[in-house]
Amino acid sequence: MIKEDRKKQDLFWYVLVAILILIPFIPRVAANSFTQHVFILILLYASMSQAWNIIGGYCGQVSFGHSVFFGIGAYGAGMAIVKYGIVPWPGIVIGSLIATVVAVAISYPCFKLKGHYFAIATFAIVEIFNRLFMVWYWLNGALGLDYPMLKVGWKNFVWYKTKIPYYYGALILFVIIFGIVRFIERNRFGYYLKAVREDQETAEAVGINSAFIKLAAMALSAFLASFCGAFFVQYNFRVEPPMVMSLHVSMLFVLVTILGGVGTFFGPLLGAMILIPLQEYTRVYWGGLGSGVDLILFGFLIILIMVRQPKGIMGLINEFQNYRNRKRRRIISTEAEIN
Amino acid sequence: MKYGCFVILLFQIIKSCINIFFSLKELFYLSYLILPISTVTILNYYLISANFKLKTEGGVRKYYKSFYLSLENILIFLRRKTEVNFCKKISVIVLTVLLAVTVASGAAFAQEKVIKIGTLFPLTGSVALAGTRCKAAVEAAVEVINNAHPEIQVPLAGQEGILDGYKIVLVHADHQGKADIAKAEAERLFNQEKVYSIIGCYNSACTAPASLVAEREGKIFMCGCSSSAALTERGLEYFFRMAPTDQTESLEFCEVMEWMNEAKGANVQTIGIIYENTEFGKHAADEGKAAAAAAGFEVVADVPFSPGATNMNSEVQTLKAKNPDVVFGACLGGDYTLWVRTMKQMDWLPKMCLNYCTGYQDPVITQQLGDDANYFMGGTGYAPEFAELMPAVAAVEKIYEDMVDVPFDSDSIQEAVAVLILAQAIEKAGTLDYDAVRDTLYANEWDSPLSMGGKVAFVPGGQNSKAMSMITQLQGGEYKRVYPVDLATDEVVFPMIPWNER
Amino acid sequence: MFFQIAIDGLLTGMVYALVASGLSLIWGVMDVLNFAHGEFLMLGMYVSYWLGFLMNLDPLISWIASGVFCFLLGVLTYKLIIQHTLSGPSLSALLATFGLSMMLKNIALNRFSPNFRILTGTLLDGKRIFLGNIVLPLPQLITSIFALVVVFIIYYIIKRTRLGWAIQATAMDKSAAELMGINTEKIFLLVFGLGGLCVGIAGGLLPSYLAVHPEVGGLFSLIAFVCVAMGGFGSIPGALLAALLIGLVEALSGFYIAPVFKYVAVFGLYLLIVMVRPKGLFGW
Amino acid sequence: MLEVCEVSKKFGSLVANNKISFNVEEGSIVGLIGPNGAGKTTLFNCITGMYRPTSGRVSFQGIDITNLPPYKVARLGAVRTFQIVHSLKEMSVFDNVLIGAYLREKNTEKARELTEQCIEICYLKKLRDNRAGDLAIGLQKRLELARALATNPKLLMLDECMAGLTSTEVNESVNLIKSLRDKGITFLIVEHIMEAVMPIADKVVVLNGGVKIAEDSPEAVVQDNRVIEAYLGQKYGKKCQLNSKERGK
Repeated sequence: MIKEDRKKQDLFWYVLVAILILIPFIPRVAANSFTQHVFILILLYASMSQAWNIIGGYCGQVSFGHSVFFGIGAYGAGMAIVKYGIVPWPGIVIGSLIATVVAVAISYPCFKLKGHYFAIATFAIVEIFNRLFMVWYWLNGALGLDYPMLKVGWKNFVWYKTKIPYYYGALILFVIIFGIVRFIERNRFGYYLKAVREDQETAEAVGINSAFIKLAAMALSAFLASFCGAFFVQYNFRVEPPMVMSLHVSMLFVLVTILGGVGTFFGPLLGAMILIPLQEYTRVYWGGLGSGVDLILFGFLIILIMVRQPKGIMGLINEFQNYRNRKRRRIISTEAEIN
Repeated sequence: MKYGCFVILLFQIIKSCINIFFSLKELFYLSYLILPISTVTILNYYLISANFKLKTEGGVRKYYKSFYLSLENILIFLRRKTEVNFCKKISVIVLTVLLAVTVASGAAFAQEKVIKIGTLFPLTGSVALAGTRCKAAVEAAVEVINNAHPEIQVPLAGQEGILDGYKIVLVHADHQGKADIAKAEAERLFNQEKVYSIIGCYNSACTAPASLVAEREGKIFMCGCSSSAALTERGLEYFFRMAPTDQTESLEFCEVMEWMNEAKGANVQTIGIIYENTEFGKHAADEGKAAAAAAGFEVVADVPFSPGATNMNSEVQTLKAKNPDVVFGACLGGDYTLWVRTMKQMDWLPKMCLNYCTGYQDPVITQQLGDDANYFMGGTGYAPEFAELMPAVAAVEKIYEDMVDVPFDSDSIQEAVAVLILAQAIEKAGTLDYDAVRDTLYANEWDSPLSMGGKVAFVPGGQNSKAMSMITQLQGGEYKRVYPVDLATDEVVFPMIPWNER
Repeated sequence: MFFQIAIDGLLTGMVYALVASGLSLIWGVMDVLNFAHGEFLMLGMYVSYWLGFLMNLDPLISWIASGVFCFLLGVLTYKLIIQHTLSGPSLSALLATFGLSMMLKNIALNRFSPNFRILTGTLLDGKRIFLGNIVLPLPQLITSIFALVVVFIIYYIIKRTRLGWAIQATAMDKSAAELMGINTEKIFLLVFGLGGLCVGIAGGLLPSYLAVHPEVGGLFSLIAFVCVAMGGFGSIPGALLAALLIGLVEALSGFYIAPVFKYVAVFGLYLLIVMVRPKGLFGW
Repeated sequence: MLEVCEVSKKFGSLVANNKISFNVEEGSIVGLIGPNGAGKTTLFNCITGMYRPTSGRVSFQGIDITNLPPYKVARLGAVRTFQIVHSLKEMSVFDNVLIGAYLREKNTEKARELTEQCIEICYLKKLRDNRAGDLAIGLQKRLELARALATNPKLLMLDECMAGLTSTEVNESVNLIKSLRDKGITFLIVEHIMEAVMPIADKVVVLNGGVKIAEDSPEAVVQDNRVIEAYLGQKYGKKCQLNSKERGK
């Protein structure tokens, strides 16, 4: 039965990816660069939130520090292009390795902390990094790194007139990160993550090295997050601390995941699908009025969703499935009665 | 009496609720139309978001038909179902999604003989104040251009519109002070809203990526008051900036110091710089340091602080300890008042205090700080006290004041200049062709009664070479011109009067 | 010089303490991160500002109004939002309060415009006390005294009254408290109200020396979070001590290291303390 | 198999365990009993590495495990359950057991097979897809047992796994333990309920006030005066004596 379920899920997954690949061929999307922009952001934030989900959702360590890794990845790409004038790829790789090392270094002591203490500690770490990067002269400090005009193409990962390659870039990122998480989820590591989230003592009692598992999850999560950061900066041609390394950025990832459903595979995608268009379109249609009507509405809708369905959208879907199952069971039982 | 305040407060709250509701009224009408359509097409969620063509009647009817069908289904579903609670929950989610869809599918109106111009300012976030003022300034300028105002002594004011009846329509956008949003909004304005040009972005950090978008599109980007000198050093072809840069201001500050030393025997030698640690503040401070080094002054204190500070005790203490003769300040809004008040608490003042284009020029600063605001100095592009120098401003200012209740300040007036110059260039070029307009912009020297000096001309890179600002000093709540000497009206008060003698 | 700076730091710390104690209360009892705390502060400041501006009430009086206002705000927040999110994972309350903070901030922006406003001509405006070389600014001093008094009253309520015991019981074990006949719903409501009250009083007093604008709450709430975590969740004396420490470190590091690094020092200190005592200074 | 050698644990000035020593032979069932606060669970935690003993030595199959962290102890094959149930609430019963199975089987498919077996053994088959947090307390205890079992342990340490169960459930558990012992698993059982331990235990260690007061076969322990006074109370002791006499007849 589980195998059948899995097959169904896999099929759904393949269909989803196929649809995503085909989306730019829909004329209306292809003609509208803002729609493309929204799509790219959805994929990017879904990927990023999924990366966060590894540690925050599956492993249950609510970290608000992921913008640090996001930012380091972004700075990796930015430094390679702006300071050294080379292609971004080595910068991305170095950036993500540094991000992983930083993640391990800062989370090793922090994992001693539980619950909210851990969350606040990661808050503090983001603020510290933000302020240090603001005055770090080598990284241009508060001035930020501005991209010069570059040759377009995959070599530089820069395009000016079109967004389709960015879309596919984001899609690759999305498929890789979601693929990794799917693989993890179904294997030993994923189960161990969940065990550590649910009860650390039990996990230890059945032979799980919970400290190692948490560190590994954090490292993986940071590694993937930094790639998203690099993509973000390649997309925006500019990197500065408030843009990539602030509490607001961290919050966004957490928000997307919570909204979709923490610790679920499709949660980040669903969350991004709701939150990003909401954010973008509210801004587009009411942002111009000034006076923050868009953000009032945005905030209100977030509250509304949370009040109505605290478990996120996946909670809603589960409820629906339960309802269907119950109905099915009812049908089966009535059939049995008849027979 | 004291209970009355509660009533007023309550009234305010209710009023605000109603206001918000009415600003959304349009949306509600729209959603009545599109909600049913979206219900059916929810699977095509993203297709709808891309400007679908519902304008043909047939399309609407088709959608309505399918809506009724689906409504029936829903009713049947509801009747069968016992779990209303679940329905409620799902309805909320669906509604939110629909809202997004609805918003996405709103159609823009089309009109003949219109030039769309986008504005891109920080309307929310920490510098929202400046952003809303800049937006209002642009609106005021457009009002002057679009309608006949023979009483206003500004080019294009007398006639209606430009190019024989073209009117300017503004499309406003908000970048919230974030560079990534600025870039996305600039792209949207050009590609979706099809604006002719963008005016913006106040924050230099946002102007940089947004103007790159314009450059790639080959469209004109008019920048009013972003002060980072680096913007015009990038060699962009379609980028124009009206305001003087930090660099100009810094050089002017040093000039003032030299003049004081020579003419007044002030003997000021050391400089302290206090600035918010953001793109803007850092730029200003860097230019300040460079100018000071060139002029042979010594920078003894370099004090960056985080904007939105809760207190500035240690910053002011640091300044006090180093005790520089002159302080260069780059603090915005609330930080500026906090800074001044903290200095008062600490009972310390430099001999002279020069401010960049910042909180110092905010027209409400004298209301907020009262006497404490006096004797500070700064570079000023415009202040109401300049009326005799710039007689044409008053009439435009009236339009502007109706919108935001304050007179122009040096920043916002530059945005108005940007629109006016662009309109003049289009008028003169006689075409909307970008290259022609750009060439015209570069080729001529423009009359601009709203700029100090009355002229605007561009050098390659887009900087307005005629941009200038004056050094003023707040005396008795008014901006008194003190430098350059030939335009000065008042003597500079030196050194600043200590707190306890005021 | 050193004493002057230290005293400035302590005075700032007192205000942090007042803001943090409300947060600590909510946190300790309900295990909810109230992201909108800074916005409560901001609205409290606006109430006080408008009373001062329109009715010429001094902040020394109008703190009562802003306290009551924020109390009601807290109660409403609980009733309309928090109550419903408690059934979900603990993060959903966080998300809801984040939405609330965004909403409140922008409602303020919408209604009051982004102007920064400051009260002039209040009773305490610009008054100072000189103790030898040391200058004590009166507005800050009075605010700090208020802060101390309020924190002690709250502490007293929690430690010495029946209501306080009920709150403590609810904090330790909700279901057990229910079995003991405590109406935990009511306690939660009250605690949220009290949290609002604390921050409202702080907000009422601050406009006498700090400019009010819609973004003013941001850094305060961040520091309040750190105070609370440093002191140990739910511990009012812990929050007080942590806030004083933070004020001190902020001022000293700002002067002796560099002003840009003052928050780095504050957050670094927090990390250090938490590494040594993972449950904060006074953690349960 | 397990040697506990002079283990002491102090919390500040409170001595929870004082120089306790005993051995667990391979293939036997050892009961660890004592009144409330006798230090049973503390000793248990010292053995499994949750606490570090203040002094003394614990070795398992000749390997010193005194200072090993719990997960390493578990990997050696000494697996414990908890007095207060620690099931992984949000996960299904199957997944709970699967976590245990992964200790020995890295391969998911094989681990699943092992899981199915363990579930079957512990009579949890019907509940395999239920959320663990929704189960009744007795079932959760059995689930803990199943999870520990899935790790393929050599020594299974059960901490009050029968407290709070109904008598039928206790019987089921007792039968389960017996059948597992026959498969070669050694047991160390901390227990309150005499009925459960006495009939199955090969040896009983009695603690009181942190000190070991007796170590012998159940029959002998029941007749030990110190034990009777400290723990069982006179009445029960007599009853037991009577019982054994009856059995003797």
